[in-house]
Amino acid sequence: MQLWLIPILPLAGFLINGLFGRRFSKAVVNTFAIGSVVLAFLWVLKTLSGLGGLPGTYTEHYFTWIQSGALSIGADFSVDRLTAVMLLVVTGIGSLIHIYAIGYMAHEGGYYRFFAYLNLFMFFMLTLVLAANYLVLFVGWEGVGLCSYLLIGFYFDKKIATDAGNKAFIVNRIGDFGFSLAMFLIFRQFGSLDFAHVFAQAPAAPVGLLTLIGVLLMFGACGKSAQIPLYVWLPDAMAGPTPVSALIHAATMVTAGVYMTARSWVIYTHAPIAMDVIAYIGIATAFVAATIGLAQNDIKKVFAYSTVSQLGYMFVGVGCGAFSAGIYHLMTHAFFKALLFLGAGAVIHSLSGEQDMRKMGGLGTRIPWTCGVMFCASLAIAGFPFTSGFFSKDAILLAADHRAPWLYWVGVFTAGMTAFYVFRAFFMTFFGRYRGHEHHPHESPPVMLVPLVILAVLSLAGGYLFKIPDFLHTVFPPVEATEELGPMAVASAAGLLGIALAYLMYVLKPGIPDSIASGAKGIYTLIYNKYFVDEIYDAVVVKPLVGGSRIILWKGADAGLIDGIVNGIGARAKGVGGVLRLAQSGNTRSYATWVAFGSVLVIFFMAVAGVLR
Amino acid sequence: MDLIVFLVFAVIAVVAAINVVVQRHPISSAVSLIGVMGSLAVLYLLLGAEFIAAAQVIVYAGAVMVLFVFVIMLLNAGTETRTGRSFIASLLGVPVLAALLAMLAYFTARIYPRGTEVRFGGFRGGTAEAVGRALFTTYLLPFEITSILILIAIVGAIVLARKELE
Amino acid sequence: MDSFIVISLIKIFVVFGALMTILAYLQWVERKVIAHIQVRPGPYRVGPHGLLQPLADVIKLITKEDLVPPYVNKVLYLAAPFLAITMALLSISVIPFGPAIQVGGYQTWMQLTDLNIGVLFILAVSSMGVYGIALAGWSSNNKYALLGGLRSSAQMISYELPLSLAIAAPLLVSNTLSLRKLVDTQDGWLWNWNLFHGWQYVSFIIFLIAAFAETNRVPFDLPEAENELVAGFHTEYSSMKFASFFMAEYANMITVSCMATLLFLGGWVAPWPAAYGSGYVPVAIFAAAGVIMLFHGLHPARRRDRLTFLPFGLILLLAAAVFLVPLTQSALLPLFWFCAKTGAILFLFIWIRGTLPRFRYDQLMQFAWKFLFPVAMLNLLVTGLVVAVFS
Amino acid sequence: MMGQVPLSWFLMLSAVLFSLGVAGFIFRRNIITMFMSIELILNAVNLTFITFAYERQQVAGHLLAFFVMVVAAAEAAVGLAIILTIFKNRGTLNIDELNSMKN
Repeated sequence: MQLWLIPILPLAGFLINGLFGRRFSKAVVNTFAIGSVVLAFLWVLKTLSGLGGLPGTYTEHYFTWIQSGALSIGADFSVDRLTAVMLLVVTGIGSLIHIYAIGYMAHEGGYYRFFAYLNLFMFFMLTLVLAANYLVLFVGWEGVGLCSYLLIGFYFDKKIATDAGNKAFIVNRIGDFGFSLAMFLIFRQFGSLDFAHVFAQAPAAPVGLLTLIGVLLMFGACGKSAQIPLYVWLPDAMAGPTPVSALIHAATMVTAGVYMTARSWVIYTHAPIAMDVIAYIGIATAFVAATIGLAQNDIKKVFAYSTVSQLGYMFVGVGCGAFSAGIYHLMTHAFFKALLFLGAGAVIHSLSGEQDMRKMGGLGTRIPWTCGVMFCASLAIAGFPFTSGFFSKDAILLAADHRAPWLYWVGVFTAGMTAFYVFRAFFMTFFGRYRGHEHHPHESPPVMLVPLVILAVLSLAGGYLFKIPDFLHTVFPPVEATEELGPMAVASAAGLLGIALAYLMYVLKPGIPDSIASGAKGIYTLIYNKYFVDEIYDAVVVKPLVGGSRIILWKGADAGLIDGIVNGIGARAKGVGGVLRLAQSGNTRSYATWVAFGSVLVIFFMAVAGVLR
Repeated sequence: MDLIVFLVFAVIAVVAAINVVVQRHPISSAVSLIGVMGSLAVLYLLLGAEFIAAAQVIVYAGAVMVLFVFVIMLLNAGTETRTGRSFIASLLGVPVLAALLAMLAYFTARIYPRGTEVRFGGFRGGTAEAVGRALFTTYLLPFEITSILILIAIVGAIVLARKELE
Repeated sequence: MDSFIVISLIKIFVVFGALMTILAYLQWVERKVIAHIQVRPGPYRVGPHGLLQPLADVIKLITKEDLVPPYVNKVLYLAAPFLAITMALLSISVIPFGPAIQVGGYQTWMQLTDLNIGVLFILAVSSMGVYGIALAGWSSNNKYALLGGLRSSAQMISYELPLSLAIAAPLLVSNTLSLRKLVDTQDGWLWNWNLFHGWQYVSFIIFLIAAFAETNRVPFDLPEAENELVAGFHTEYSSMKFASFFMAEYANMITVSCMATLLFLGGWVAPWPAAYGSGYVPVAIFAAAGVIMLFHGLHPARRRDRLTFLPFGLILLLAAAVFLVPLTQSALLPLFWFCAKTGAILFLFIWIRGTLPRFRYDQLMQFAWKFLFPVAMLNLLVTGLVVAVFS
Repeated sequence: MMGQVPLSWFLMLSAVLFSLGVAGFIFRRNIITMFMSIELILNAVNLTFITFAYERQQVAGHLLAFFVMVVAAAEAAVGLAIILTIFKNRGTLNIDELNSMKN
């Protein structure tokens, strides 16, 4: 079925734009960049329709990539229903965001560079999704990390952007360290990295080892999917262009951790402790991020913490054994969070770069289309009944309820907070009085609005249109939780309550927030400053590391030991060379004499050794 | 008859070779070397290598040595001057050479006792046809590679010896 | 075994004697022909029509003082002419003049020795001929001689390449390196000759041009360009040593003419088979020449020639009669055709000397490397291809 | 008549020529002469090849000698060009004075 065409198309776009884009006009860059991604999307559709119902796994082997001893890694791609969902989400939403970016990036420098990176990201993301073994997946994993770094630091003349890029890259390395260890363990235990092989043998493996593997894999997923304790990079990543935030840091890349965890479900189902850890980390992340989100004023920061929080939900779903619910939420989240970011981007675009919500307000009448789609997205994330978020979030909460009631209640509370802070942002942006300085907020061009509208439709109806748990029943074990009306109603009610509270505080009585902030100053400062996590990390991890490196590694090991060894070797070599130098007389006849002498010796030793009979 | 031919030309070869080494003037050495090559060609004929004998004269004596003579004439190289710079060569040279010759002679005599004898016509596989056939079948690849070698040598020689264009 | 040696010795003496005579008289012929081209009589005083002129020259050269100039490298100065004449004469030894003949019960070839690699031998020996000239030029310790020697050796090396390539083409057609078998493959009619049969016109022309250069003949006689280099490499030579170089040049001319005959013109083979009367051609020619001689000798207006023309007319008639004797026919007929063809080419040499001016040196080298060599290469390639396709 | 030649004599001759070549290379100071000594060495080796070809009754030895000749020709062309260049730049052919690699 030529699966390889799917990632290769964006790669071709990357190569063409990256190598020659400097000389292309924007129209040509657009043609290659968007064309390649849309073609990839169409090719996905054709492939999936060609594969029919996809009851099992369809694998393609291209060549043996690494052959070393017992290690044999093939460049293999495979497709099952899970992959199909991911492929559609990545290429579909990717296409929409690419189209959107035409409008958004129209006035930015480095136009071709942006699209080249974006295409490269698509290539790696599709490789990650299509991979049939952990190593190919890891290639995509690292590749999307690289693209994330490049795109966060896209405005490389801003220090904050490059710092954010570095932070994302370094924090991800920590997670990748766990992933690598997990891969080593997998290879050691199973002798292979192929999914099929590993999962077939996993049930027979010792539980302790599986737990270790699971936790290490989860550690990698925490890095990529911004979970506690490695979530700190994602809010900073908002320094990149907004389409990047939407595509990479909301819809696709950050969900790679969830995807990978779901992909390894066999390992997790045999390692219950690891699953618990995932669930606990997920719920903690969801809760903490939601609280931070309550007090942020930067519109993109709000959605960034919201993303972290929603990813935490997905982890809860996966950790509770409801893998399909996690993927379900992954998809709906891709719809509405992409829409939220793109809408925020449209707002920022219309205000010529203003991101502070305190300088917005009253935009509902000036940019009605943007307002409308943002409303749809906010409803979806708040879990308003029968929007997409409602279905997926309820599926997760039901699984959590089945697992442990306290998980469910924390989840519900977080859902309420989510609804609150999303609508807080919505109301602060679109209601009330305009507080900004830009005189003519303008509606976005159609090229930006059309993707927004499509995503709005998906946000509202996506959960109903694509019943992921039903579709994935061949992949994952059945979820024991049944649909219960009670918990569903409670969760919906929490969402509605949050919305109402936000309406009360930010539309009806705008004075309340300030009084709360001054009333509970301690808590407010705490969450406004994100629990001082960055500062704690800096004090606990970064400073000692830098200091230790300076004293021990640099002064001690490098200057003392390594330089000493190197200089010592140099001095020895010089000494030996001084002796040997005598032989290098520069006189050809002397050399010839030595050669003749040497050949005499060779003959002599040959005779002694008996070679000459 | 064969013995006489061998002795005559072997003696010529050795005397000429000694002359190559002891003559002070390069052109005398060159002429002596031509003598060595010519007598070796006759010995090749004796060993049944008629093609190689012809090639020896054409290539070695007729082309390579002409180049040598040419360069000697071009540079107008005079008799060499004595400059005893190589302590090693004067110290080790004679003993090493004596040892080399002694060892070669000793092992030749030990490995090849007087059993095999050479007589003219004892080997008929050295005709131009036989050599050509082997050259263009079994040894085609090395043969073709030598053509590349020669091409490189031509280019190298031209580049080295051309007048500076700048 | 003994008879082989005896016969070989006899053959060596015969060939050497004949060759020396021919060398001497070739020079006479050359002077005469050029004189007639330039509308003057040429040597006329020594003997009838200057026929004894070569003898006089030889006597003069032998009796001349053999001068060795000072400051020359004695050994090489003396060795150079010897080397030149030796190499020139050596190549004659493998050239066959005719087929096998019966002499008193012994069958032998009209050839000193046959080698499987005859052609290669000639190439090898002719390549050694360079040394005679180069060493002569160098050892003379004279700048004109040195320049002449350098020019000559460079010229010979350069033209040896197209020469060898031009020789290789007919060899491909005939599929042998033995000169005798080469002739055998061209037996029969005129169109069996390699020149016509193998379409070797290009090779033939290249061979002739390169042969002129190899023998340092006009228009390639740069080493002896009088107005630039006095007399080139043999400026310092006199007496018999000078004669050696002179003889070497003519011997080389004869060698290349023989080569051309053998390679392209069918050697000793008659243009058409004896069955169609080719055997009577020499008879007719000699008889006609004799009759004309007699006619002029009896002419009252040419009383001075009566003494020479009448005897020579009779000798020619006798020769015509000898060609009619069946016993000698078998030996003489091939020899006649061989000499006729070789003589024609030698005449071409002389003719061109009397006609063409001399090349400039850079033109000479450019012509060799930039035109003649590629053409010869291409010619060999095409010939090889044709032979490979049609055999 | 004792008409045949022992095979080893050829090899002995080769050894003698080889040693003479080495001697020339070591004791002569003129680059051209040294180069000619190398040619002498190659010739000596060629003689052994031809001799062994006779002993084994195989044509391979001849081919080896042939290739040696080809290499020698190429080597002579390049080597003499180098010598010309050296002479042009340094004005000497004495190997003892060509020691700029020292120091």
